Amino acid sequence: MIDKRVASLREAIAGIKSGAAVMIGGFGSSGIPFELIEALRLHGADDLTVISNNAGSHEIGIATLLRDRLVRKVVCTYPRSQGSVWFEKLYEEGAIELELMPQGTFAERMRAAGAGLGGFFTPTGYGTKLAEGKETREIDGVGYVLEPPLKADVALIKAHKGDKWGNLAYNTAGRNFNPVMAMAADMTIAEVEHIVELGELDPESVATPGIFVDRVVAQEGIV
Amino acid sequence: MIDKRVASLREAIAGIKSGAAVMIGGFGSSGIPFELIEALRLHGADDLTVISNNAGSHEIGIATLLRDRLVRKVVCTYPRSQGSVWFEKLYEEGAIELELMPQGTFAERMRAAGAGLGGFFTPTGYGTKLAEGKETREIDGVGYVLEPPLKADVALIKAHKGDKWGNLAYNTAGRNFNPVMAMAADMTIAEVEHIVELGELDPESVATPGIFVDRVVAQEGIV
Amino acid sequence: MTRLEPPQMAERLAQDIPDGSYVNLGIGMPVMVANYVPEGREVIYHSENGILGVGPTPEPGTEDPDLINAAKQYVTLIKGGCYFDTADSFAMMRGGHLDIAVLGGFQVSADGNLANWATDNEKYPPAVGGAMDLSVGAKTVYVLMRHTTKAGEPKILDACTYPLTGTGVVSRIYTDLAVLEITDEGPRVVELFGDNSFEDVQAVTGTRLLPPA
Amino acid sequence: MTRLEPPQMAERLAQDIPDGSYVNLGIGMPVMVANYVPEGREVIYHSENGILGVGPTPEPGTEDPDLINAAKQYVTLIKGGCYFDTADSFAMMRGGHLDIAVLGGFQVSADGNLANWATDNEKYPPAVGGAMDLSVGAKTVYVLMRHTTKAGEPKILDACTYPLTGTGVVSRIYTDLAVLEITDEGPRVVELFGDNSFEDVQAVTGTRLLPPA
Repeated sequence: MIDKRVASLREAIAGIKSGAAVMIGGFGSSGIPFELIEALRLHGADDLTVISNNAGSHEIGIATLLRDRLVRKVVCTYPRSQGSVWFEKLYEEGAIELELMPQGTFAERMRAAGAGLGGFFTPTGYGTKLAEGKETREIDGVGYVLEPPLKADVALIKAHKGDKWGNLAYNTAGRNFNPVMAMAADMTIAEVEHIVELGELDPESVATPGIFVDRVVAQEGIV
Repeated sequence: MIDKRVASLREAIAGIKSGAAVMIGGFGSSGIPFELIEALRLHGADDLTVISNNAGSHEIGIATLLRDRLVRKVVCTYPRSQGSVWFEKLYEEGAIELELMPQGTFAERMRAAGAGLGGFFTPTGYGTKLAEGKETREIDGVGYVLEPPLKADVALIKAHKGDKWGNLAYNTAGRNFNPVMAMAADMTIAEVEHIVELGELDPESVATPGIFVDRVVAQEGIV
Repeated sequence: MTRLEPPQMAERLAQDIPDGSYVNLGIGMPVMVANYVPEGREVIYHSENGILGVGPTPEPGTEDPDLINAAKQYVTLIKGGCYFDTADSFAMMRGGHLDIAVLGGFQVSADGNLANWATDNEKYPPAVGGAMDLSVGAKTVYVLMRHTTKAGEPKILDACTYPLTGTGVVSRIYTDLAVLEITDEGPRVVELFGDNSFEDVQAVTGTRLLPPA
Repeated sequence: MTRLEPPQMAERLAQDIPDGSYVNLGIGMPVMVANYVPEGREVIYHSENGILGVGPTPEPGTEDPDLINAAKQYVTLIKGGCYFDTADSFAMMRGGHLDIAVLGGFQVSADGNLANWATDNEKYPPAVGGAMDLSVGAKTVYVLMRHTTKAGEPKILDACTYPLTGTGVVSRIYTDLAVLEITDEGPRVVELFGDNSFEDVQAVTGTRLLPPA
């Protein structure tokens, strides 16, 4: 029997260790697993590496992990959103490490990890500061940068609907980084608005097949 | 106004030149643009490079292009299907060139072309005959082969439904190589079972966004 | 000297968006371009978070919390639009499928290098987002920016002093003073606004310009 | 000597497919394994043409012409199954997400190399399909093949003589005579069928075997 549903957010994030690399889906406020993030904050693990497009803003989501000083390093593309005061404060203090990369490279590195590739040549960033120290190559007159896969121990993702096999469907632009992160982590935990019966999801619009998901939890309304 | 519909198969394949590299979607008999292939056969272009998973079987589809000796080279993963008599005959005669690669490498090379990547390292084929002459590299103890992107002049693909902007939805496993081919060719021509009104396709299950498609044609029942 | 305001700058650029284009509008001034594309032209807007067919701002109360654009503003989806994930969205960008990207700029060099993601302030945390991917990926890159900084320093230069976004990527620059095209010989003025003279514009530019052909 | 027939070989292997596994069954003998997985185990079958949750053969007259498996036979989709394109399907395979791939084999070497896609007949056109991706990608690769060729030649060898599919990829070999596990020290016999002795099996094997532990 395959049943990936877990009964609570606490159970959903059980086992995440201090020092873990944690991918967190979402873009801006869209497709963010806010409840899993809150559960992670209460869970007690620290020294985390957070891999997410943004670095949180105001006093919600990833910003609360930063505020509580649970994060050692942020891997992202755009840490400086409006209201990203906690990131800015810690950065100024030198209390947080930042690995910055172009957004397409970020997504593609995670896809490469999920797809078992050893790396890829991208034209993005060639000739810029973000390619410094990286292997480059000219192919047919175009400059490319070699980028390695980007993996994580855990991915916290957010979907609209999920079933007990872990199949996920998203709402509009809430998809964003969630499907690639689901592929790229050793353990993928999905927060969903609705758990539905097996067979209820249209097999043509399952954007994350269950094989990539380890745990599915319904929102509890905690944030 | 964006209207990619064309009125006939003949118009759909207009402009394909002798010597062109033509991707053809489908796997086995699933998701194959049979009518576009027939139109291409009647069109008159020869010396073609056909890029497709299989090399046709019996007297239908790609096999008819081979039979009429319109194809100089086949790029594929599995030319030897049941009944692939024309491919076998031409191969034995030395009348056709074959470039063979693993199926995942084939799909990924087309995706790389569509995604603007310069190449990727894959573990598939490492240490085998299909990696001979290719650049290899060991990364974290695993052997990888560097594979370049695979482009084409034209892609002939098959979808279930399409609209005038070229958005496509597929039927069950008819998707297969069609979406990556749509990305990887300079001109993508889609044969669809049904042309539907704009907005009729579910925006969550458009597997090929219209941006990748140049022409859409409804089946005429010619094969 | 004639200096267009941002809406007028956006309006001028919008005239050069052809019917049937697939377009990505960067955060800031570029998003204003959508308001001025001449009627009768069908343009499909892409947003890098996974939307093709971005529509106007929703009516208050009808916002879909997940449906935002790259600037994190609520948007809608037009009929014929669709959704995809970020990897697919950047494949679309990097793979050369978008016709036009309109980007803001800190600096543009004579040979079309763009700097628009970081200044030389080391203390301020850098952020890059999708700018680099757009600059190398779109078939045509238009930069929409003021001709000079607030302090009057030129932004069109022999070489950028700020960190680069992409090299040799810019086709045209639409400023508050003029429209310039990057050619193999350097930037050429193709249009002067109001009564601006070539010399006026040259005087506030940090590289030698070519006069209108 | 006891020689299992293909259905019995498939049945034996099926006992080692755990509940909850994601499994890809290769063309030929491997697809028979699905018929023998013990009741009560939920196993999800993957087909490389873009299906997760492959179900049984459809009732005559209900076939969906697009819904075929990798062997190009009509199949169905089970409740909870889904579809994707080939690039995603092979990402799934290559990325190590499948628990088990069951493949046929021409030859397996003592160190787990697999040859199953081409012989040394140069005139016959080669075909590889998804075999190489499966062999490197699945967490565990089981090979299901007869112990010897029809001519009685050993297929388990010091080194493969046919072109390789993958190197060091095989975990276990299920033959008509025995079950063998590839260990760091070489192939170990873990089960002998019927009254087969270790010596019987060693006699038709082209490399030194380790006896059951």
